[in-house]
Amino acid sequence: MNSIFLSGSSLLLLISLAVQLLSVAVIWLIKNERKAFLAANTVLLGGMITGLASALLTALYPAPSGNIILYEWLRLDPLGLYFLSIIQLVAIPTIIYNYSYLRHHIDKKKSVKSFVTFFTTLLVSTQLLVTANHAIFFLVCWEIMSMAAYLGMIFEKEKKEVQQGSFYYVTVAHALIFILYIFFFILHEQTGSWLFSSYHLPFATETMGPVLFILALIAFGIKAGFMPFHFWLPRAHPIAPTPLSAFLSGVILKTGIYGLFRTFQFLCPVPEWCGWVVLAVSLFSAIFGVWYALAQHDIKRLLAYHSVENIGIIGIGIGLGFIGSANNLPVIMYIGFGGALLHTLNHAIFKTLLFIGSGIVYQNLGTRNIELMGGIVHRSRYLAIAFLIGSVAISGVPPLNGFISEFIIFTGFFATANELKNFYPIVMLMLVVGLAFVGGLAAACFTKVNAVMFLGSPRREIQKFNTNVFDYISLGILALLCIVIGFYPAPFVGMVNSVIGSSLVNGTASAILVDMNWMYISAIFTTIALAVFALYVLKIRHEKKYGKRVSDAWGCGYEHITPRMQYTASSFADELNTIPQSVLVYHKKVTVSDTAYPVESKFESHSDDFVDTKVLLPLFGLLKWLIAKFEFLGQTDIRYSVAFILITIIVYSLIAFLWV
Amino acid sequence: MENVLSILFCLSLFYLSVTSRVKAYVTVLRVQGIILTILLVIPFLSHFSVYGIIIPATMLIVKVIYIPRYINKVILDLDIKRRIEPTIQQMVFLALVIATIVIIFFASQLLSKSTPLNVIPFASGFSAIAIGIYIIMFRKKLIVHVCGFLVLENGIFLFGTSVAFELPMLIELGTLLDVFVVVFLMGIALNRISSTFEGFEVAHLGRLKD
Amino acid sequence: MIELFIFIALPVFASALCFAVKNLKVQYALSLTVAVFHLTLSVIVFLGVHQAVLPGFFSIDSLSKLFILILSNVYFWVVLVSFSYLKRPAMPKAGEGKRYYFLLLNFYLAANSAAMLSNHFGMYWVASEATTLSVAPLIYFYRNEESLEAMWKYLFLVSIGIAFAFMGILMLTLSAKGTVLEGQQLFFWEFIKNAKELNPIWLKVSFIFIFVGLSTKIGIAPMHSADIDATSNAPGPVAALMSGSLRLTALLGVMRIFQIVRFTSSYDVVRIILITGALLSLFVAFVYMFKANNFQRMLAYSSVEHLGLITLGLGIGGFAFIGAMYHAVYNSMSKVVLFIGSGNIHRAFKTREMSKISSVLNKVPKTGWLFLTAFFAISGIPPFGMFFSEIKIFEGILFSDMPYILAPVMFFLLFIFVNMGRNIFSMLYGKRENGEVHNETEPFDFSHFVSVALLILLTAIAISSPDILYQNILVIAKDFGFAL
Amino acid sequence: MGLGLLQGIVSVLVVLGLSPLFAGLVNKLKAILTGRIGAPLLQPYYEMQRLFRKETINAIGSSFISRISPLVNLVTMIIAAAMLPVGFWKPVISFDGDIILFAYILGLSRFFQILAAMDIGSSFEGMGAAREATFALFAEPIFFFSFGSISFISGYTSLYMILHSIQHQNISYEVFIVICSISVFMLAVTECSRMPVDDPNTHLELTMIHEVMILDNSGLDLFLYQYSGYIKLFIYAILEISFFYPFSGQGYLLGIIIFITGSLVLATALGVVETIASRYKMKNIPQYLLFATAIGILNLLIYTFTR
Repeated sequence: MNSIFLSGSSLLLLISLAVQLLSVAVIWLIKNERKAFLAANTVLLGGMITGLASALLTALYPAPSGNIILYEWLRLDPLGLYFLSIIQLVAIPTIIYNYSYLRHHIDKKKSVKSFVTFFTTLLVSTQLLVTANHAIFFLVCWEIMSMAAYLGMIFEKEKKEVQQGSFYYVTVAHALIFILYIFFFILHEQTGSWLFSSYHLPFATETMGPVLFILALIAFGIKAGFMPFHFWLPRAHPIAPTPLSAFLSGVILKTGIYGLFRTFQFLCPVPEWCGWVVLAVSLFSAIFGVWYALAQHDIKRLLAYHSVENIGIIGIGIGLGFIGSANNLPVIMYIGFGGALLHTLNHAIFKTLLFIGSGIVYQNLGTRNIELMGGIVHRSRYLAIAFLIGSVAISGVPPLNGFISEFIIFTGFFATANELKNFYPIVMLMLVVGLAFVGGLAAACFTKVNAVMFLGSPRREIQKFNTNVFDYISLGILALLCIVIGFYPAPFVGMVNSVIGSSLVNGTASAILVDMNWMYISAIFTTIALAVFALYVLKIRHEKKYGKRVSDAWGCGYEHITPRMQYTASSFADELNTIPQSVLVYHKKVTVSDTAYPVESKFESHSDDFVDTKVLLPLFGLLKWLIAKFEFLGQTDIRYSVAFILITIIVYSLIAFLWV
Repeated sequence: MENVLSILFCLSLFYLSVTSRVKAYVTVLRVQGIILTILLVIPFLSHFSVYGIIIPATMLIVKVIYIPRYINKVILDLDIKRRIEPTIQQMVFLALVIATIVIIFFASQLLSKSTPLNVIPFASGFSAIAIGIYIIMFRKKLIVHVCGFLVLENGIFLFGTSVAFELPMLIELGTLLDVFVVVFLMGIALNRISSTFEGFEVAHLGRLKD
Repeated sequence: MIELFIFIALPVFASALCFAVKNLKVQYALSLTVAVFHLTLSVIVFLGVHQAVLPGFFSIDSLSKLFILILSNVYFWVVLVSFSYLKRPAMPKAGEGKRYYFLLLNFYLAANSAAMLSNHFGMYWVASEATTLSVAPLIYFYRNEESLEAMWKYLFLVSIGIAFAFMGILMLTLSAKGTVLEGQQLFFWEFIKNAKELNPIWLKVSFIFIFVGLSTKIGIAPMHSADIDATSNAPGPVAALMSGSLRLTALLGVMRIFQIVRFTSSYDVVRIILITGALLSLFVAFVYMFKANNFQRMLAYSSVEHLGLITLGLGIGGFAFIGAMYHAVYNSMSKVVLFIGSGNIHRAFKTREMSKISSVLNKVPKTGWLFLTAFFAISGIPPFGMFFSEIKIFEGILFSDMPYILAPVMFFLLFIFVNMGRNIFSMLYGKRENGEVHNETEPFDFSHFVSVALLILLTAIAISSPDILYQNILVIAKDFGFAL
Repeated sequence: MGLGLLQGIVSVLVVLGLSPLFAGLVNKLKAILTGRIGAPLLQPYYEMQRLFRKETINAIGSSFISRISPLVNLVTMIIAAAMLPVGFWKPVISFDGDIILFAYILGLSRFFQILAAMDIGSSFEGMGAAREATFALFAEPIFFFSFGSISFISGYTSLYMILHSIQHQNISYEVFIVICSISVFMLAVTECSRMPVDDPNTHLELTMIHEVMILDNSGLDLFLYQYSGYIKLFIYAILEISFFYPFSGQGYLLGIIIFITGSLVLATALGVVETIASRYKMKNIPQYLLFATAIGILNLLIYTFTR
């Protein structure tokens, strides 16, 4: 009976899940679409908040029975709890945003019942996934999660791109669960148990170790979107409805990371090559993910590629941790895993923020192509500010949360180099420069996005731009989180530290993360903020005194500049994209007037995904070609069927009698 | 005695493979039915029993009298053209048949070394099955397909007698009944087909493509 | 004796009565009562409350226990849904077909029960041929060209196949020459008991003949075509009956002979043959799904796929065998739901071509959602049963002596799932031809009730995984010599 | 501690106060080298004073970004300055890993400057912004290579400690210092938009990088931009100089002397370069930067093969 002990908080968690599921019932029971939706969404929100509360409670007061609940099916260990709270934290603003997003659809007489159903299923299954302790249960949650995401994704199924993208997504999702089957079968076969809590197969002693590791890396790598397996992301995320794509990019990818951490738990200590593999893949993903992003004009596609980049950064942290565990250096494990975990949280926050922001823009302008945007800041300043905050955070620029996690990872490089001398410093220095380079690229990309979307003057006439309070609430929550983690990282780092200490480094405590002079950083950032504010006040004074006015910008001969004169996203990023042209599959088309009389000149560029266009599509074509060769098997002429009987009997007899 | 009858059976098969008239098929079926009946009767000549005679009697009724007449009736009703339309020349077909029969005889010769079995009825039954399949494979007319199926059935019976194998009478009758019903249903289906498709060749059965 | 009466004689009487009584309602009531009796008895027998002893050529072992339960379960639901289906048939011309519908259904039940309960090869043969005969006219229910052609092909090809199976049986007797079994009756257990003495050559040959012959009925490639035609042109309930129980009946014959072979030296070769057939079926389904256009045909192919999986489980043995048994159970139920749904869709759209069907969810929402759910059930998405049975099969394959089989199997299943999904979604969603999408309401009738009930049952069995079922399957596995 | 803090604050003030002077010094020397008398040393002060008194003009269609960007620029520069050991005094801000913060703080200012430039919505600023982004991207590795390598050798990750730990007895350090100083010099030239990367006093929009970004700013904004530009130049100068303290940690007086002489020398060097070198084509600038990076990599090779 001890195994079904329910600590109060975990009971609360179960209740919250039940409440969330209740919303499905609500939406189907109430007839009036609008009322039903409002009620259901509120119920969902309530359940989610309860869930978050319960998660935090469980984190603060862990239950004596090790939080094994429900016949060891569910377990609330610190790692799972951490991811659980990330999910709930991000889900809350998303649900709030639903109020405004889905209302548009209801106004357009479009039924949202099914979408809400699938969205709720997705949320619940994801929460169960990270708390699952039973492998089969884990798989069930995983599959339900993928399918619910798929069903939600085809909300606007009339569109062609939606069908294509969802097709990609579901194929990949189904393929990877097959890999997961094998992974867990082997684990089950080795340990004779289905329970996560009883999986401890030290890599070295395990003959199956490498196989398990590779399987996990592929399966979870696909889910997380590491570089060779990222191809489904930029197709799937743009087409999903905004709340879903936000949740997909913010959280669902993280389930892959969660899986990697679990795998490490099962196999630790891992040999060093695992670390190197992860590092290489991650650095590759980070650099080229952001570089692809730089070449995109579809804002959601761009953000999807940025997810690849950030997953890469997280992966770098994990790789560092692996190396640490291989050399038995808890310090490095702390720093690496700490950076990874914290960046997971941060990325979840600012990526959701950015997706919701871009979703609002998409709703109003009806396009995702940033080349047609601009000047939105004059329509809705708060949206612009929120998006700016998100961009600063995602480019890892101080003083926001993105910087904190990248800072930890940087420190990790230096620490590794100092701990393990000989050739490590060079590699680490390469990584340092690589990560710095990624940061630079990200900054370039997001200055581009911000400037082209929000600043300047509109490139296409904006008829209406209306936002409502729910948008601002959800954006506000997320932006606030970015700021808080940025300015006051200490508690969050402490949380991460405790997670690692209790569930990843089996006991060896180290305070390296905690005493990293976070107070210094908070102080500096606060100073920056205060100083800017003070100066701003002074500036206002100064303007009062010496006057200020508005006038045309310097037109270099034209009496005033037109919106078409603005720098476009293509031209902004062109110089950078031409460098890895072949990898990005970066095409540009320049038409300049070479006659004496200037005619219209054009410059346009776009980039396809390498894996997608150069590898997968050809392979798929080949498959189709092969299959066409075998269609005779489907014929229905009776004479052939009879002939088949005879032939089959002969063939089988040959097998039976000539088999050696 | 058995062997002689089996050889006769084989001859009927040869005849099948050269003839090009539908009627001939029916006649051959009759002949085969008679042969089978005699084969069934033989064991009971020595020790006579009422039960033993039932099966040959049913055989006689079903295979010799009823089915051929039924087929004839179908042919007349639908006035099927007398010629079977083969899809390959008769000579090729004959060659094929001969080759098959030869192979089968050799094969059964080999097999008879491992288990005691009287080769000739066995082999001729077997070849009847093969040729029934051939007839279905290389003829266009559905009625001919039915005949091919019946030849196959006869082959199986001969085969059964050759392996000296007695089923309980109930089941024996059941098998016969089944065959009978199958043919009956096929006849009905043919009627339908001829009324629906204005013709009854495989060519007409091409709707179920996908 | 009484069991025999209820299982076989009662349906026969019922069919006779149906011949006499012309009123459809009375026929319906009659068949329903028969079905209820049948179901109750088979449940009782399955639960072991009552040890059944059958005379003559019949007997009950754990395998037939399970299969007859599946049969009567499927049959019950099908009969239940039949009336509402007959009331509003998809095709106007079906009037003539209605008259014989219940008659044939009852006769089918009798024949199928006989086949499942028989412990004698000859009996089995007669009974299973009888099932073919009873189903063939049902396929011709709609009285149109397609169904006629389908019926012809089914009747013809399956009869030939059965004939080959008969050859196989004869060869089994040959294999018994020179053993204690010579001249004995063809009882299964006799053969299983002294399988060792049987002559391996003839045993192998007879297995091949029986397997290939019955494949026409099971729908194992490449003998699947007639079966596909029949299933794809039969009315919904009949199709459900065929994929739910008829194919299993044929599979039973293969399993019987396999059970004999299991204990001989020929086992290794024979399982290679089984696995070849299974993989071939998966491959055929995989190929078809890329160009599927007729949705009922697609479902028929999915039956081919799943029977292939079950056969694969048989061939691999061990843990996969248990998975296969579970798969048989789950497959029968989800197939019923799917085919009932497809029947409704056919009725609503008057066509089976997916290119002509769209936005089912708007036209017949209840059916649409149930169809979607059933699709997920059939393609092994949790929490439905197929997920668990497939997992068992996969694990069995992975830890069998030929794990590499898993790769093609997973590949095929993946693309079958994806393509089926794509087609079904293009059917369920999307705009109508005239562009506008307006939601219509659909009355909640028997078919929906049945589907919901079956889906719930499916999930319940999967999640609770009743111990009695597991024990029974374990016993079957032991009979097949797969000690776990 | 109190003393240390005092020193730090003093050094920040020194930077703030003297940076225009340094700029003036560079210009003066340049003028002399090119045989002109040139503007007086204190010219930058005069200009700033003039600008301070002018009214602020914002371009039509510009948003709050272009209002706060100059402030952010100045603040970040001050913070960066507060991390530097001027005259070898302990800076205000110094903790493990502050080189990362240093680099990223500069990144913050760049981020806002680019945004502000794009905010105007004119193609010139856009051009400048794009160039700035691109070149900055290539400039970043230079910093990390040079300082990262030293930090790996010294084992410290704080600017002050790194520079503090340089011992000139160790020969490998000598080589290091030389190489690092070269690459940092090139970095400084890039970041502070001097010749040969950028020409501070051309006024053809198409050829400018940094100047064109602030083309439409005036009055206070321009004042702030220029001031932070001066500070930036001086910061890099200090970085450069602080390689050359002969022996660590003793004698503030000596430190100050070296500081002053060092800045003189550096100013001359800059002047010389600006006189003899001519501006590169835009296309060639990445090569130039990669060259600087390559020097940084050289560091590593030496580091590995001397051990």
